[in-house]
Amino acid sequence: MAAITLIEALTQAMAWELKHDPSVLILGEDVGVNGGVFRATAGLQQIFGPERVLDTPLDETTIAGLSVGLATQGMRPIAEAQFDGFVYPMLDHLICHAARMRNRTRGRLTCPLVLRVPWGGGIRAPEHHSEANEALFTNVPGLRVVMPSSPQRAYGLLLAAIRDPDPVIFYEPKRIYRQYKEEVPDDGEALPLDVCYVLRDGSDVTLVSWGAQVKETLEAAEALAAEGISAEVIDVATLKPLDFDSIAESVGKTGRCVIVHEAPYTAGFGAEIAARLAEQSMYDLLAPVERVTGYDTHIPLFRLEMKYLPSVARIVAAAKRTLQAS
Amino acid sequence: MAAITLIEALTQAMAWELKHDPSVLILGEDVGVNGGVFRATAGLQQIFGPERVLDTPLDETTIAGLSVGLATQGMRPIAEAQFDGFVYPMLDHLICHAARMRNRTRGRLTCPLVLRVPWGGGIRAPEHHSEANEALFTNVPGLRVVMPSSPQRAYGLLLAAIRDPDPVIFYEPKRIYRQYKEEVPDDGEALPLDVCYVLRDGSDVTLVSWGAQVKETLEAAEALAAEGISAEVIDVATLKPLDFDSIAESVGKTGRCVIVHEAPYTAGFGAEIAARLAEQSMYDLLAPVERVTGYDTHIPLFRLEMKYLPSVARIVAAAKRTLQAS
Amino acid sequence: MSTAARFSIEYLQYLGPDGRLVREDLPAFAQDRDTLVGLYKAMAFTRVFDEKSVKLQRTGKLGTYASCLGHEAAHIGIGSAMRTEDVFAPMYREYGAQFLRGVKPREVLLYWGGDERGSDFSGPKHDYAWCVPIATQCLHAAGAALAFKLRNESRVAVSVVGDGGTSKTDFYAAINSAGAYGLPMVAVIVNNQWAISVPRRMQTGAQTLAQKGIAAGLACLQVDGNDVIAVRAGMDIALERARSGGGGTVIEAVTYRLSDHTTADDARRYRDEAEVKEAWAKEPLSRLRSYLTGLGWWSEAEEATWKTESEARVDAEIEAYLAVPPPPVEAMFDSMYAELPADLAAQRARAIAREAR
Amino acid sequence: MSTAARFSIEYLQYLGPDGRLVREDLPAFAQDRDTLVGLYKAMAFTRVFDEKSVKLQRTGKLGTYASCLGHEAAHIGIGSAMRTEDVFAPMYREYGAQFLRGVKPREVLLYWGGDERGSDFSGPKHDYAWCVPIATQCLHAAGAALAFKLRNESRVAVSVVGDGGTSKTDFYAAINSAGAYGLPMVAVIVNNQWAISVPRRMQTGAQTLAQKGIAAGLACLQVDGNDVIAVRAGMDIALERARSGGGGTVIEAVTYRLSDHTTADDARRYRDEAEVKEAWAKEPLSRLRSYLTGLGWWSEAEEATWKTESEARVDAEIEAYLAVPPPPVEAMFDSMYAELPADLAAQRARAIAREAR
Ligand SMILES: Cc1ncc(C[n+]2csc(CCOP(=O)(O)OP(=O)(O)O)c2C)c(N)n1
Ligand SMILES: Cc1ncc(C[n+]2csc(CCOP(=O)(O)OP(=O)(O)O)c2C)c(N)n1
Ligand SMILES: [Mg+2]
Ligand SMILES: [Mg+2]
Repeated sequence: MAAITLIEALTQAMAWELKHDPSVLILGEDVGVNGGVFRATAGLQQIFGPERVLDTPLDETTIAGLSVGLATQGMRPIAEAQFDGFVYPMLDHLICHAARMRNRTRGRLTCPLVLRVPWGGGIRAPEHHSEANEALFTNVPGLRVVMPSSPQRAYGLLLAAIRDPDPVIFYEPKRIYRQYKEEVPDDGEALPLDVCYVLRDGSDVTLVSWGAQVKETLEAAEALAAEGISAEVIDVATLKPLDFDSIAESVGKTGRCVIVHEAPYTAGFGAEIAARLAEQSMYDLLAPVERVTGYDTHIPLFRLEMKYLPSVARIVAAAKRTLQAS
Repeated sequence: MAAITLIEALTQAMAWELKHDPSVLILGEDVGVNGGVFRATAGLQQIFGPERVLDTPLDETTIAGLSVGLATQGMRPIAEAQFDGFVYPMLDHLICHAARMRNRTRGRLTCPLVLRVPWGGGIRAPEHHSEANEALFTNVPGLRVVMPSSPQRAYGLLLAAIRDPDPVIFYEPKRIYRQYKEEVPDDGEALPLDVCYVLRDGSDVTLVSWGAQVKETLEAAEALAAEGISAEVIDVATLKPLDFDSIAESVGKTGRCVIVHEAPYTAGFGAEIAARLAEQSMYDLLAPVERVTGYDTHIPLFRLEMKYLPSVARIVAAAKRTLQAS
Repeated sequence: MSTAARFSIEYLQYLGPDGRLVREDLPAFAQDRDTLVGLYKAMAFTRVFDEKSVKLQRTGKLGTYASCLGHEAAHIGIGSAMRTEDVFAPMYREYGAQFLRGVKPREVLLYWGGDERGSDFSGPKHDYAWCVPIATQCLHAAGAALAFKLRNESRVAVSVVGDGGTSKTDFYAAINSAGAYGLPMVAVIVNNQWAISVPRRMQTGAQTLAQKGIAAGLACLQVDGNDVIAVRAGMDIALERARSGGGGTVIEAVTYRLSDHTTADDARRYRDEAEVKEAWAKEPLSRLRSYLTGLGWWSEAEEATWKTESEARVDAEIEAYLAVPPPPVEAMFDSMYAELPADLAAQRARAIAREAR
Repeated sequence: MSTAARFSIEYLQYLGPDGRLVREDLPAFAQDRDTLVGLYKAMAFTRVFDEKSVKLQRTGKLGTYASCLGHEAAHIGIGSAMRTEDVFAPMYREYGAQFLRGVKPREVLLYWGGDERGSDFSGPKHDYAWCVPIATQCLHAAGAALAFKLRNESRVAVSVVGDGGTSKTDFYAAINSAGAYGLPMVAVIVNNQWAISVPRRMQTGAQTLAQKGIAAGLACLQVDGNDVIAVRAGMDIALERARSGGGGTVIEAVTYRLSDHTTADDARRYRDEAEVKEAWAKEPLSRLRSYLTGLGWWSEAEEATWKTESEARVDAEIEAYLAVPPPPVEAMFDSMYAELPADLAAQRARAIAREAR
């Protein structure tokens, strides 16, 4: 078994499901012959045919609306948004229909669709190609929001998302699509969609992150270890519904928490985690919660974008602040 | 000066600006002859003519996109979304263009538009007519999000929103459109867009709310007072940018905070306030923060909707919990 | 200049407002007494239902209700042409079509009565529920049609939008998809001249709404939407085309909204009484009744009997509706996900506990 | 059936691929040597700029870049017909049109070089910047046109979309608004046959893209997008119609994308080299050059001189671009709002402090 990248793990997961479930199909712009602008669906149309992997007209409303139609009639569409900045025209169908279909009809119609969204900055792309907009979906009842940060989790979580009977927004940290390889057995084993992943045990401070920032967060933990500080690292991975218990448990142990995300600070999903700590873990906290995030600005075009994204240094500094507190 | 309702105060503010600023215009579905389905623009087309108050084709993408075009070319459009549940098709233009135009062009083009959104449940309306989706906008840089809760604040904040050189999402709590009357001098005086309003002084617990729930929150404060508990009540009113200092100051005094909102619990805007308390007011807090919110479900159709909305009893209970804590 | 393409929009009408045939080549179904009387009865029943529903709302026993007064020919024409296995994606006032597909009047009332259970109706399980966000249902129909095409099923998806709905971008997205993929779909526009207070002419510069289909490369047809024979005939052509692999059709059924937009609306604020009066002269029931009576296929006695029967049936449905107890508080949670997430289970428990207090 | 409406789509072409006139009734501007040579020079300059920009990207000195190779006639035809006071709402590759409006090549490069300052360009202050979310610019143009109409200004808004962009709902919303309000707008479709890897035929079932305008009740025209005379003539007609209160026009300019979609794309993955080769035979520069040379209005010597001159100008622009220092970190904050909110001011201060470390 050869080691593969995160994006190859996604391709592998989609190929598995296309093969094993005839109701699965892929649709999106350029997902067919071209295999997607990031090559996530590379080769799939060639193997499974144009009736399983469909190019769509250039319209995101169309992609979302057709997916709702397909999903409610027995198909399991995997829709691709070409970039994070193009999900907005999809929101109406996702929020008003995909998320509501089951509840609206008391279960008569359901909407098992997956929307794959290449997510985030740091790849020197043009405007609207670098957005971290996961918070958009987290206040919407009826959806699941998932974001893997490793090839193995990409495979297992995407399988789970496709098989889930409800709509899943599946964010893919594009900056780490090809960052490193990992062995990912092609065994069709899905991961649970309702747990956080503890990636590193620690006792002094809990670092919570998701997506591409998991990389910087792990590096920060390494840097802290070098200074004798033991950081626990949690990859939230399944943002909604949130497995807060895992986070609370860790903070119960460490008493300190730094939340790291790429999205703007105000009302980013980090706010929800910090809020729950303020509600449910108040007595465990030995120091104020820290958030290391993007600024409340648009992510700049690429000459400045690395100054916008949370850095290892910022995470380390925040962790140290929690240790210096009281 | 006759006392007027919240919705009449909005009409009065729009009439003032239409009269004093020739670049102001109103557009939306049924805003013309019909005066809007809620009658917010009643009479305005008759007074100012069909070139100042325009009915649009039935498409929210159109309303948002035309507004961006108008605003960037020297007009000051006040767009109306007929109901909260119909803002989703507007998001692309609001997020990708209205919020970004100034930053994208380094100030060459600007986008001074206002989107008025009748907001929230409790009026026995059909599906999609009762959403509390303000959190959608609060993670988006470049926007302002405002929500008045009294006739006077409706007048002053809408004037400020129209005059603001940047895009403002102006939520209107429709449940209290006609709930009570207040004297609102038609003097063209705007209110600041970056402060919270302390509606009631108190010393034991801080109750923070906005929009329609300000009513229940004030009633809860009254009920608490009857039991000898002194609650300070803050109407956030300007959600974004957030005036956290006012909240922090109050919690610095009371040590306790209950946040009340109608939107679903997870990642509602209450999360941001609780998060900042966890970051910046940790040492002031004498009890865990409480959030009294809608459930993480869709607001049900009207037979059940009052069971979904935060009630006075729930607010009172939460406040008491903060007083019993530790 | 040379000409790159040419198009024309045909108009179909059989029965004039006075109940006389304007053309003689009647389709077979319209030469069959039972069929035609059946269409009339369905239309008349729907009108009785509508009238009683409006009254029910006025007495506070129903929420906002969208009347279908004047649309009966359009709705019955659509519903009668479809097969059970086809998928129907309605907007919100096509009760006539839905009754023919098995939806019960009490379910319509339950929906407008603020109870989600109305949407778990007795019509085909695959039909869509009422759709409030204008025109979004058209894309669901297109998606359904795509599923049929991919699975090689001989089924058609039928969507309905209003004149206002044709301005909504989803309508365009749906017909463009139907054209791009060659989908078995019929996109019906029920042009009742008004979108709440906005008249048809303000929606678009297009001469006809049927021609919107040209943008998508679809077949286009305009029919007299007050003539049930024309609507049904147009639907038959379009459904047959779709079923035989010929792709999608846009049909504009030209009719008139004789009622307020909904019970929350007051149309006198924005439209001329004279216009409404004129429209009454073209309404769908009376013309078909004259035609049937002229043929001797229907009589005043039958009319009276059917009216009484319809009223009794509707009254029984209203009784049944009013007897439905409110849902328990946990109903809010129980259809949110296939399996209730832990978070939500805790909220559900708290909600139940609050009720108990 | 009777006919409710009829339409036809006209096609306009003057210069065949071989540089010979296919019709004799040349518009006045095309009979003027200076004008026609000017158009040619602008096209040739744009091609030089494009070639050098692609090379610059290959050496890592530019981010992703969208080439305009093959689109020169369409872009120059558009740009040359417009007036300064008109508003241009481009997509992202219409540099030729923008140069004619005063945008500097260095500004185009700055934009693709990842620097917002490129969008604060030297073209008309009211022109829109490059627009990434496909077709959204069309609605901004419609909004601008609405402003002109309301203020009684004799100005026109011109938007450009691609063949792919015509599927985007915003395009439909824009043309429908133009029709509904009778706006002074020209919606140009630059149909280059491909939307990244998706061919024109998969976007829509419509025979022509020009006919999309029928759905909105607009005038429609298809032109040979490789014939600058046809593009300019079509634009002149449409602009004149708009300026004189005649409303909007949809123009489809039929051309071909001779390059990859952008420098991030590899078109060999999805399209036939033979097709590209065939398209080269119809490309816009050579046909106009032959025609001009045939008239004695242009020579090989002039060609060589112009090429040298263009290269020097572009090289100077590239130098200027490369000399722009990166923006300071606070640039991220300073154009967010007219006045920096307190919250953001604190974040700005922290960002500056972090830089100082
Ligand atoms: C997206 C959206 N915007 C606005 C509304 C409010 N609304 C409900 S019905 C209606 C008018 C619909 O007119 P038309 O499409 O002609 O259908 P009709 O009601 O006349 O049958 C409007 C604006 C809505 N339901 N959805
Ligand atoms: C809303 C949106 N979706 C997807 C994209 C990604 N994208 C960029 S260009 C392009 C194809 C555009 O094709 P076309 O409209 O024909 O213009 P062309 O590039 O061929 O000139 C796509 C899909 C985008 N920029 N915006
Ligand atoms: Mg209508
Ligand atoms: Mg193209």
